[in-house]
Amino acid sequence: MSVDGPLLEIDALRKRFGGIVAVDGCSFSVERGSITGLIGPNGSGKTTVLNMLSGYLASDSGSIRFDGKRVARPDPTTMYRGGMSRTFQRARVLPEIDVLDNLLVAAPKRGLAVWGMSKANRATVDYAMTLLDEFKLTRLAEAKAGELSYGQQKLLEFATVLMGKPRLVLLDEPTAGVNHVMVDLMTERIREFHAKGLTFLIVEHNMEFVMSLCDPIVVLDHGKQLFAGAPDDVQQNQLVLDAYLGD
Amino acid sequence: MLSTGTRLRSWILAIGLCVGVAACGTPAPTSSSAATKGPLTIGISVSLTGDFSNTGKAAQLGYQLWASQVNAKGGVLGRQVQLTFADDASSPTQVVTNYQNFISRDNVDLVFGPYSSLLTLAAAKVANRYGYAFVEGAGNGPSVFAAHLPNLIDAGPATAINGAQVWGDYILSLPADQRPKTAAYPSLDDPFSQPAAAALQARFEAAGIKTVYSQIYPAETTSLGGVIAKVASTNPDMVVSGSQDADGWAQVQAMIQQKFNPQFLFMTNGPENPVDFPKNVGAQNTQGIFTSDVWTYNAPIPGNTAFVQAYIAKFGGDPSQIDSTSAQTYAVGQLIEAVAAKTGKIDNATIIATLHQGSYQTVVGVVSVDQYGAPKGSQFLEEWIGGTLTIVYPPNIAEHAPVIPKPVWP
Amino acid sequence: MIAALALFPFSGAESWIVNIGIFTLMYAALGSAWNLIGGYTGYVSLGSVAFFGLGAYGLALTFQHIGIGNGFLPFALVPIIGIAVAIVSVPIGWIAFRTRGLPFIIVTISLVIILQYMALNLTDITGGAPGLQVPQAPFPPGAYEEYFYWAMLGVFAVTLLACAYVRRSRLGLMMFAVREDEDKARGLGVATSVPKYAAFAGCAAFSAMAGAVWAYYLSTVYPQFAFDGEFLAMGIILVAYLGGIGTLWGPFVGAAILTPAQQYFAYSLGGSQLYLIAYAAVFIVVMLFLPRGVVTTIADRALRRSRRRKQVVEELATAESEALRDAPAPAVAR
Amino acid sequence: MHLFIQAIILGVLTGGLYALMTSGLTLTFGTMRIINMAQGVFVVCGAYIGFTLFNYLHIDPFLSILVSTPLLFAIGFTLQTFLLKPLRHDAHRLSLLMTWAMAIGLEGILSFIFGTDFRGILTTYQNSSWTIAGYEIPVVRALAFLLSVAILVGMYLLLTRTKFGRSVRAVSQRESAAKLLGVNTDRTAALAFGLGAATAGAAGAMFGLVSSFDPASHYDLIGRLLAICVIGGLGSNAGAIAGAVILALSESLVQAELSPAWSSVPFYVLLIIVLIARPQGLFGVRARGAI
Repeated sequence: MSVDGPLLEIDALRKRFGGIVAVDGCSFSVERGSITGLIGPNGSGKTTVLNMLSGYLASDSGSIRFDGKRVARPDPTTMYRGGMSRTFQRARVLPEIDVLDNLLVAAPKRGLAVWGMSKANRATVDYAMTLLDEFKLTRLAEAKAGELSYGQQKLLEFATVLMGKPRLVLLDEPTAGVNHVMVDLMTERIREFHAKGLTFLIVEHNMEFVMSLCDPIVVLDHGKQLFAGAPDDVQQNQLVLDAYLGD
Repeated sequence: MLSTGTRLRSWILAIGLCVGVAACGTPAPTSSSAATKGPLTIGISVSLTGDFSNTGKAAQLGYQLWASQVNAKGGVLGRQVQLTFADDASSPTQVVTNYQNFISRDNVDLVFGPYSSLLTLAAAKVANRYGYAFVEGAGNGPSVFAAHLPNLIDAGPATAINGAQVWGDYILSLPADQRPKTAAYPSLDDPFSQPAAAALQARFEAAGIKTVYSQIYPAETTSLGGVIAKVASTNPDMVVSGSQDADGWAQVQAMIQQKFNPQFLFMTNGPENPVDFPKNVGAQNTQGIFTSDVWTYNAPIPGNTAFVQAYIAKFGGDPSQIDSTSAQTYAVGQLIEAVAAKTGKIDNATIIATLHQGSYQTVVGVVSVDQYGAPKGSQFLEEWIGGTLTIVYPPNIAEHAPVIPKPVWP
Repeated sequence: MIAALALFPFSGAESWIVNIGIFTLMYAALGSAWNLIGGYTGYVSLGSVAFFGLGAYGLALTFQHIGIGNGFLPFALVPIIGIAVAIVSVPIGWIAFRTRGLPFIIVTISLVIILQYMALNLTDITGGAPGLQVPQAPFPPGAYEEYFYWAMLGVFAVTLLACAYVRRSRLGLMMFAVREDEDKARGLGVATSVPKYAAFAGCAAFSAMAGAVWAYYLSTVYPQFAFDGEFLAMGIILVAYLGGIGTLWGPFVGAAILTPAQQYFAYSLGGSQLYLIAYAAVFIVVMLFLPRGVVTTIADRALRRSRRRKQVVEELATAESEALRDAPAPAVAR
Repeated sequence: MHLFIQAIILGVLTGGLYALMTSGLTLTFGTMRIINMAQGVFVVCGAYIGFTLFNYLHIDPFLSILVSTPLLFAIGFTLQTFLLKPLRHDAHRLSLLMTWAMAIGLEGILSFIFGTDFRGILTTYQNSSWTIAGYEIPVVRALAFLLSVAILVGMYLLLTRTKFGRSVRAVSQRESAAKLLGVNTDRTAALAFGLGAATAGAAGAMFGLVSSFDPASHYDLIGRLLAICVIGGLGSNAGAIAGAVILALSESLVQAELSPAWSSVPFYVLLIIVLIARPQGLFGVRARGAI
């Protein structure tokens, strides 16, 4: 494992849907140990970038380097196992199964271990319970995930992707549709895991949240990087203001 | 969740028990097998729904007619005949259940066969386990006899294969210069027609009639245009169609559309239906088409006129609408009567032993079977002449001499 | 429960009841096998019937080509046929799993149609339309049904055991994840092809075993009913839906209600033309009023009564009201 | 060569009729995301309507389309309203089973009314054919083909040029968005289902002319129609037409040139190849289900 250089580097990423160019030669990087924010007006290609990074969408051209190694054909399963996991804009949990099971599914297991008699070993269950505890979901461990409130589902989804002990977590609008109590809880957890060495890339519309949490911030417009820098610089940059106000 | 699981299991147990009780709680049938003077109960499964339901109903009518007649005469050996019908939905699973129920639940005295060779086999095997005789009037495909069942007796004059041999008899009786030189054999993939056509093909080839086309088409084929186009391209003198009903109509229609006129056209099934055939191919197009049959309302068979009259009296309609399956199932009853008359007994062992020997006169002709219940006789040849289905061969029962060659389509 | 079922023939039940028991267990086994793929993994497959038919033909062909006698030995063959059909199902699954959702259903229907075609047309192997004959087992009349009953019970028990294993294992968890949200599961590191193929092959194996016992019991197989895409295929799914898909005992409950009723009515309402209409009516009533099945409905009711559940519900209520205080709830959670 | 071209003519003529039947299936799939397993029995209903009108009122089967189409529309509309709309839980999968139940129920009703004998409609021109350049073109099939094409064109215009068509397309693209735009999605769904049944009604009257039928004919029909849909791409009209012509052509050619026993096999082989190479079907759009 190389220790130098950024954890994630994307270079000249491009994607078109029919006649529309959604991502147009986008390049930026995520430094190790950072909480990088990814912002931009609607339709600037943030989610498309995220989908390509996490392997849900094939890029037309461009390259993705994770931990110094080029990822030739990203695929959700291998990306997750490689240490990069993501959440979705609209929380995606497995609604008809238990909250605890939602976490256990995400525990990395491969090969023969899949055919075991139990769902997970003791250590995995303990780790899952710890996470539930941290996200204040312990009492709901046996409820079906679909019965949780939307905010709880967002927390659960966040907790779930942590099961794989990732090195980079991509959060897609973690605060959208969530009340402030939960936003606070979410912020707290992000800081806590960040302190433990986890790197984040956060797509977000909530500017207050981004400005307080992220550094640096990458601004996308029309599918490419418009600007990247510290929160204060972003706020004062004329190009960024034009992009937001102009649209 | 554990407590829920336990609770669930008790619920399931409760439901299971309810079902069990319901099944066991059905009123026990009054056993009649011991009674010698009680009614003679006979269980019959017929296909009233599903693939075989057309003819299944015709089978039912024949059985019913026989029962009402024999009961009017005072029954079999003084016992009134009581028929029980069950629907098998043309399914072998259901047919097994039905015969199982007849024999081990209702303890009927006798069972008669269902319709179709496919169901006959599954049913006859159940009956065989219990030593029941299995006299049937509607399953004469080769697979039925190939199963070598000792309890099975087919109440017909001929098997499906032998039946069509009458066409071979006729063609080979013609002087060599009148015989067709080439022949085509388009056949439906089913247990009766295809083996019949194949047997004719083998016989004709041995006699020097060249085969120019021989193909089997699946039952689902709705359009036979392609088959007939190919047949027409080989331009045979004779077409032997191993057809059932609807596919036979489709063959004729395609021949007319493609203006293909063979000199000889024989179809194993289809044209023998005096109502549906002209209705579906057009009465003017029937002229000169041959088929073979076990029975028609005007066949000169002893007892046939009385049967037709009784049928019309009971069910109404026109004699030409009587399905030959009804006559065949009626013949099943006649065989039982014959056994009773000959031996004075009517148990299953006697029926099996008696019917495997000798020959018996029924409305479908003389029935005489081999050790596996296959009838040894053959059918008669019919031809459409002037819009009427006419018996033309063998000469001893012919109403008219065969008219050849077939005229071109009008 | 299985033990109770095993003792059933000793309860003095007559042959005809045991006969219905055999078909009930057959549907229970087929429904449970279907549950693996349709209920747990969420891929609605009409292909069970194809494997049922393969199992039936497998047994009949073994009789034809290898003299295996007609006593108890054929029963020993049943698991081997199951494994063989499971192996055959893998390449079929490879094609079918290129689709999902509704196209998957159609692909599995096509599979049944193709196999029926092959059974009809590969006359040299399958005997064509008249099918193949299997020698009758030489069991005495009174015990004949009982042996087949136990054989079918064995198939059902194995299927149920597999389902029970799946429900509490990692493999099952992966199946559920595929059912709930296959793409999300991929993003959680779940190798989704493992549970999919396991469910497909498992369903194939158990269906084939049921088919093999069925063929020996009827001692005749032919294409129309071995590959019956009409009643058998839909009957299996109806049984599962009636009992409750995704539950352990649901298919059994569904079969215990439906099969005796169906067989009994067809027998006793002999002359009725209304059989099809009644069948459709039952179907429609289940879909409209019991879409989640008997077992699921009862389980929910039981769950709602339990105290723990009440706590959860209260907790949810407070959390919900909290969430609603200042944030606009999204229109659809998922 | 003569035989080859004759087979192609027959195949294309039959394909037109299948295309019409399949277009209804495509329409219901497009708007409601359900596979209508009752489409086959709707066709058979149309055939029986044609049969009844011809035999009792001596109305030409091609004219009976004017009756069978609105009647089937009404049946479809009613069935959708009372049986499909109430499905809430797991609606997509349940609706498949529900339409299957409809198919079996309607088959039962047809058997009850008409019995289970095979029926055919025999008109005076039933067996006539035109001879063009040495090839026989059956009049009935040619007329059925032309009429099918005309109805397909009419459907196309209805879907592209009218307000109803716009709502159907809006619903098929994104139901939630269509709702926001003020489209009454429930009504559109019922209309679309009715329209799908109506095409079956029109096709059925002609189906009764070109082949004989019984109430159970729908099993075979629906099998073919589904296969056509998959090979062409679910929800694609062009795909339905292409699939139908491929099916009919391959059947007709193999039947004539090789062996009728295997007539349907090349089509299914092609189906498998298409699924392996292009799972979304020839004209289908790969679903962006991932995101």
